[in-house]
Amino acid sequence: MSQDFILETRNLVKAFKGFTAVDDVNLKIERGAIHALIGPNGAGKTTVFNLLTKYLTPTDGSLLYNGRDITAMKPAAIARAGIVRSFQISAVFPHLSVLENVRVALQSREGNSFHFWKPVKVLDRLNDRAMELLADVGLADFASARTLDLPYGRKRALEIATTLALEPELMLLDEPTQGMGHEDVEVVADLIKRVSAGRTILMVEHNLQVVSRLADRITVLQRGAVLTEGDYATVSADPRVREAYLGVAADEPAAPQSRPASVEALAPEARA
Amino acid sequence: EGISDDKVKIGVLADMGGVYADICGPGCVTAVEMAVEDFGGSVLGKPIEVISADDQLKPDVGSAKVRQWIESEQVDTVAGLVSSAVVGAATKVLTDNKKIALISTAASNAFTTSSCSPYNVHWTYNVTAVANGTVKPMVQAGKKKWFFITADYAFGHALEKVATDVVEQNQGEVVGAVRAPLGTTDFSSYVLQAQASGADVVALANAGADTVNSLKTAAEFGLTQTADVAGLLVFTPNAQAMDPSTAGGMTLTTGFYWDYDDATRAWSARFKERHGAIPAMGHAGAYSMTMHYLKAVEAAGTDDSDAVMAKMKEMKPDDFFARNATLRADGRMVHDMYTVKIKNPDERRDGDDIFKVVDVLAGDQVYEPMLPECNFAKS
Amino acid sequence: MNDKKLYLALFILALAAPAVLYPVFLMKVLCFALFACAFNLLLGFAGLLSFGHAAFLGTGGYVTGYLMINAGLTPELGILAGTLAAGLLGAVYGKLAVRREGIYFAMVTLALAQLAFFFYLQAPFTGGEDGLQGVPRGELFGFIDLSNNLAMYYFVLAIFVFGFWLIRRTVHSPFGQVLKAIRENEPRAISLGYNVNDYKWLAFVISSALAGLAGSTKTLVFQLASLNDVHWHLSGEVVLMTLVGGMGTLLGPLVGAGAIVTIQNYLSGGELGNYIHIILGAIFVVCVLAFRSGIVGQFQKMLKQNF
Amino acid sequence: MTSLKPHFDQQGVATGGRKSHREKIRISDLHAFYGESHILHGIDLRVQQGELVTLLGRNGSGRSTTLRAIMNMVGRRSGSIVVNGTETIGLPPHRIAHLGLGYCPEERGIFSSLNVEENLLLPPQVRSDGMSVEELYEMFPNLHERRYSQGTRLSGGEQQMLALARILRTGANILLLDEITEGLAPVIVQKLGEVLVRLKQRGLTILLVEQNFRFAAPIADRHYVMEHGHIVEEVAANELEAKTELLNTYLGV
Amino acid sequence: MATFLGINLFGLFGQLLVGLINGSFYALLSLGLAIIFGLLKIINFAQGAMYMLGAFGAWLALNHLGINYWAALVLVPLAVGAIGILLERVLVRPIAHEDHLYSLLLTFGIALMLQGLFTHLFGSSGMPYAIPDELKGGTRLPFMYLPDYRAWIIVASAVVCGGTWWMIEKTRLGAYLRAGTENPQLMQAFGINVPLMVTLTFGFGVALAGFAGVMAAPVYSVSPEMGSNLLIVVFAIVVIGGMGSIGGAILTGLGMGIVEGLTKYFYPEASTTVIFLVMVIVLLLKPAGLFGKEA
Ligand SMILES: Nc1ncnc2c1ncn2[C@@H]1O[C@H](COP(=O)(O)OP(=O)(O)OP(=O)(O)O)[C@@H](O)[C@H]1O
Ligand SMILES: Nc1ncnc2c1ncn2[C@@H]1O[C@H](COP(=O)(O)OP(=O)(O)OP(=O)(O)O)[C@@H](O)[C@H]1O
Ligand SMILES: CC(C)C[C@H](N)C(=O)O
Ligand SMILES: [Mg+2]
Ligand SMILES: [Mg+2]
Repeated sequence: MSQDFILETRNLVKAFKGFTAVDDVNLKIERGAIHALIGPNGAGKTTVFNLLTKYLTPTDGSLLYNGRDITAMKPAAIARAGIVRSFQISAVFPHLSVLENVRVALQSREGNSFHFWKPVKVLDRLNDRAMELLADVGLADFASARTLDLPYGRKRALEIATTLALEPELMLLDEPTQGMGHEDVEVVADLIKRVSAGRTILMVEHNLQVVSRLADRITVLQRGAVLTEGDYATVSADPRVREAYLGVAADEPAAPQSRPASVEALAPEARA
Repeated sequence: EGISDDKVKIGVLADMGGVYADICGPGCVTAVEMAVEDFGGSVLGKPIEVISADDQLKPDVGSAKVRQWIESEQVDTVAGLVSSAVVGAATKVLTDNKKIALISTAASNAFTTSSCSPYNVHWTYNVTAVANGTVKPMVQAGKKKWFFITADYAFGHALEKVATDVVEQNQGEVVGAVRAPLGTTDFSSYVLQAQASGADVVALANAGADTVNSLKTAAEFGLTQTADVAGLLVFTPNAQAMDPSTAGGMTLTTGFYWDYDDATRAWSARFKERHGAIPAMGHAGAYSMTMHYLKAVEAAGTDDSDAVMAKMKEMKPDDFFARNATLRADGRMVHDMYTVKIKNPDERRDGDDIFKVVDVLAGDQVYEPMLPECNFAKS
Repeated sequence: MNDKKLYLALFILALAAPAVLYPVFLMKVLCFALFACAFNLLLGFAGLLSFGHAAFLGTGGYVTGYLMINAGLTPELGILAGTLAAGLLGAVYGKLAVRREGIYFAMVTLALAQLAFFFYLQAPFTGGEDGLQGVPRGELFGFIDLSNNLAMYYFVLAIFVFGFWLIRRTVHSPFGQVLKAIRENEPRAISLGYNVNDYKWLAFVISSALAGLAGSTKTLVFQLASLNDVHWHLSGEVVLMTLVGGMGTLLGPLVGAGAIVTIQNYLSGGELGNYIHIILGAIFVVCVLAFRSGIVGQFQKMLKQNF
Repeated sequence: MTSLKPHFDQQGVATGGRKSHREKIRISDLHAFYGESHILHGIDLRVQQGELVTLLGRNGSGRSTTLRAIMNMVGRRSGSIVVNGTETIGLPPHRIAHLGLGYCPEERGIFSSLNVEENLLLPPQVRSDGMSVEELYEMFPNLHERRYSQGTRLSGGEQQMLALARILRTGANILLLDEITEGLAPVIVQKLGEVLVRLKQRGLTILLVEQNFRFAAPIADRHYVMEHGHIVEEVAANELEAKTELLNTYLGV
Repeated sequence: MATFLGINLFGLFGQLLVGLINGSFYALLSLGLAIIFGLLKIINFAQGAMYMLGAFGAWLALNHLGINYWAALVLVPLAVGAIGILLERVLVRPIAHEDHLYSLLLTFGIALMLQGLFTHLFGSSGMPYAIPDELKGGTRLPFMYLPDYRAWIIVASAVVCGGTWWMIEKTRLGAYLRAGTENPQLMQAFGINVPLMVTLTFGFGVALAGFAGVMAAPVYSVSPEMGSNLLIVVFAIVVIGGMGSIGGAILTGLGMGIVEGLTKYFYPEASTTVIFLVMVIVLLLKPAGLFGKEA
């Protein structure tokens, strides 16, 4: 027992009416790592995610966070305990300003959130911290903009800033780059790398480039069960993974491209 | 002394658009206006003005309106007054301000008993009169077992109570009662319960559409064949809404019927011309009591409420509506009531020909005697 | 601040108003305005449509009325008791209702309010559909006679100002900030660690207590508590007031209540009463088709466009 | 790379004997608005029968809006859009579909009140030669397995498959596809590429909005690059190499 | 007489049957409401007024046009449906994309206007409408006398409700309707004339209320108020059944008729309230209603 696991699932099962989406999954997330969850469509990644964040209740099995059983905790309590998720599509408060978005998150640790008799000014002392966080994600210049008007990539960045405000120990990111242009993908990937310092990240991602660049460890799910686990090289070399997910014949080498610089690199990603 | 504010102003508070609008709504306004015109439009040289308002059958709306009339619009008296709940609240305000309430349509007997006031005048009928008029002869004729389908609110409860007393005083028996919420659309459940009770008479202690609907259902389920159904309070518009073939033959008590004699016919014809429908008893009552009020103002030489009230009680009401009438010290106007039978379809000339008057009941036989504490002449 | 000036102007107007307008009418407007403002705290600022708010207005009214008649309380204590009772009922109802969302929330509140209606209809102390009649206005703090309409008016005005201030403060408080966040994106608020139901519940309690305050005051003004105060029609009417005025604006409910009460007052007089349903119905239709953001909302839009 | 390259030249080969127009879509000076905001500023583009043309551009550049404008699903539009020889600017959306258009929206639009199979069978057939349900199930076995499941209970990727499969059944011969590879596993993306090539060979016309340039590049005949609601560049497949720099600046590829 | 635990069983059967009859009306009305809400997301508060129009339509047809009950049963719902179509096109359509709250207020306003208009034209006391000769009389069952007309109500309502359910849940047209509610724009892009479908559906939902009105005319009095009292109860039924669930609306309608019937027997004062009690309980236990799909 040398390794320090922040999160463990034990024999996790989720069955929907006559269909087992997650089948006896044992995950161990190492503290401080970036851990990616990949797998074919319908493998059960989102479901595992939802189980971890309590948006779904497990049919069977248990969840351990820092050695503590959290299987029965409520979503908001999980968040306060340090597990925070981001959403697939821009989860921001559209009609609050960018600064206010972050402040709402900071406020949840303040303990004055039920104080309806106090003026809102008491929140101003959170502004400095909020600005710091915005600066971290490159949004300092947009602090007073209405969030609705931000471009997509910036919304993602804001969401990450908001999540960071909670100082999570464990961040859960569900397809953080989905639907983004290449530029934004780069920006967000960099951002994730940056904020991973000092915390643990679990993410679901289809963009292999991002996965290969960021993930320390990868778990491949298939049909609700763990197919294999390891670092990128190990996993991508596994013929079963290549057949079920990557979609290349087992004898061809599979490797993620480094930054595409030429038309050669514009080939389908699964090709060498 | 003299006329306050140089005019006599009458407010008509009635149900302008609700379930009792046909019984005393715009028609009551028409009746009061007719009285004012017939009186000549002015009294003691000062103009008479009529204003009206919709109480929406809500006590708070009605009493607020009355308060406003008195406090900021110089109203001298309020006529109409339909639903007992509204009237209860309105008469409180009127009494506090020493203004006269001319109650034409409300049914409760409370205004001249438990909550009597020197400023209340209750004109047309009350629950006691209709219960006595209808129930007593039936019990005496041997219909001993009674079942009540009662509207579940104060008016229904009051009607049921006085009727129950009448039944019991005459050695009858009440075998059951069921309280149906106001505005019940389906009475079949209650009719079945009435049927199961084995009663001789099923009495409808309700009013308006409730009466129409409960009777209809009673007929449909064959109750009318096995027992007598008695509508305790039926106004002419409601009787017109009943299927003549089932309602025909039913006996009830009323304070007025338009087709009673030439005097009633003459007035009713004028009313129908203006209002579009034959008058219900509240309409005629409203006319009659407004007339009486104005005569009293003229005789008293002032519109001061106490003086007018004294004159009203002193003078004997007498017109096409008020027959053999006295206005008692408690404010109860006691007059001849009529036992009528609803006509069968083949007896009817037209849609307005609905009742046949079978008996005239002397007022003092059907109204309750005056309570000593309500005898304001003494105190 | 511009806002402050506007409020001050309105306050001065309110102080002077009884010189021109019938005080009881003004008091009615203020009571309904407070009711609508309380309702709007939920609808406009927490995104919760309660379709049973009359239950709280009525509870405040009945409790105050009953205690004033039977326990001889002074008006301020009577009102306090009514407000607390409504707040308490709000705490219970709110606990149940906030577990549901959207139209289901509205239906739960409606259904709970119907149960309250049934209670007040059947309970022996309420006087059934006669209502609690003859509630004394009493003497404020034991020495100000409230049977004087003017004295009563300024008392009601003070209550309204307090209620309005509390709502405004709540909206612009740390708590209000969280409410706003919840309304904007509830799942996100949960993921930030907020027990959103607790926040909705507190908003519900504040709103129902203030609705109760409005009801208590109204009972004192009219010296009557009646079933209409707990009827679902009134719950619907307050939605109308709020929409006509402009939901989600602080002043909207005040304006809306003023407009509706005036219209009703006007229509209830005389010949028009005959058409009251037709005219009210037409107002609904026109409002919905042409002025969805309400009078105040429309006004704000115009200001924005022209300046 | 050659294995996936089309087997005909850039002009394509007209297939089928139908007397339809070679030019399937012709858009000129198209402006589109959402409420007050003016999104498209005078788009001109055309697509020939059997061609696969992509719209490239950054997030928010107006690619999806162009497709939606063709379907008359934007707030307001002006200019001219001729589909199969018919001017559609004045037509309601349901009439446009019957000109043989199949639209696969960005947000997938799976119906939660219908199960997977009902979703699949939902769009009315606009032509008779669509793919059969069996063919589609073979192509997307996940859908077959989950066919009685509520539509929106599918995983993100499965919903994407369903959205595409759904319009392939209708027999539409002009496909407007918006980000169909989004959220799909590489193995499926690869398969989709093959499918599109097959469709092209059947003579279908495809207008594709794609973020995944590496997916689009080898199968497309031409590319339009959009920015801020304008078309700023047109690149033929054989010019790709020469214009890499340019694409880099526009797309940040 | 058979008794059980002191309860008169025969009486109880009678109440159950009567409850079922009432439930048939509830089923018809809630079905119309559920179609309009479930498929179009419009909360039609004018549904009660349409029911009233149906009853008045039958009365007017008989008294002014000489159209008998049977013809009215077909013609009046068509006419009411046509009025519904007009309302949808002229008033409801412009706000179709706004919050549901607005359609609720709009239709509430329409209901008020219609009710006011009919009170103004015909008074508030109601009009008599006789049971058609063919259905006069009744059958003596062991436990009660069942009027033929009441039996007819059960049959007619079952046929209409069942047919409607089948059409929506089991046919292609139904699938279009359900999908059209969720994403009308996309349905239109698939080539379906959604606006027309919406209009016709609204018309159909409203026509159901008109049908119920004609059915009701001979047993309840034809009066301007008849719909407004019923409306929130019917609305509650739709919610209990699960909004959007067509079968749920029908079954709950019948069920609530029975629950109400039993309440009338044991505690009549509560008969108008019991449905709300049921609603509170159901919503707290099953958030989406008895037959609703959880989100
Ligand atoms: N609520 C549900 N009811 C029934 N089946 C469900 C439900 N949610 C998910 N499923 C099924 O469970 C399986 C796993 O779904 P999940 O969303 O976890 O997949 P995923 O790995 O995230 O896939 P993708 O990469 O496509 O997003 C799928 O086949 C899906 O259809
Ligand atoms: N419904 C809408 N109302 C108002 N503006 C909209 C709407 N939909 C899109 N827009 C705006 O139109 C512009 C173009 O959007 P569009 O969806 O066409 O972009 P896109 O190129 O497809 O990008 P994406 O990668 O985000 O799909 C964006 O600025 C967007 O904010
Ligand atoms: C028949 C009605 C006019 C009686 C009225 N409801 C009352 O309470 O007196
Ligand atoms: Mg997923
Ligand atoms: Mg005077």
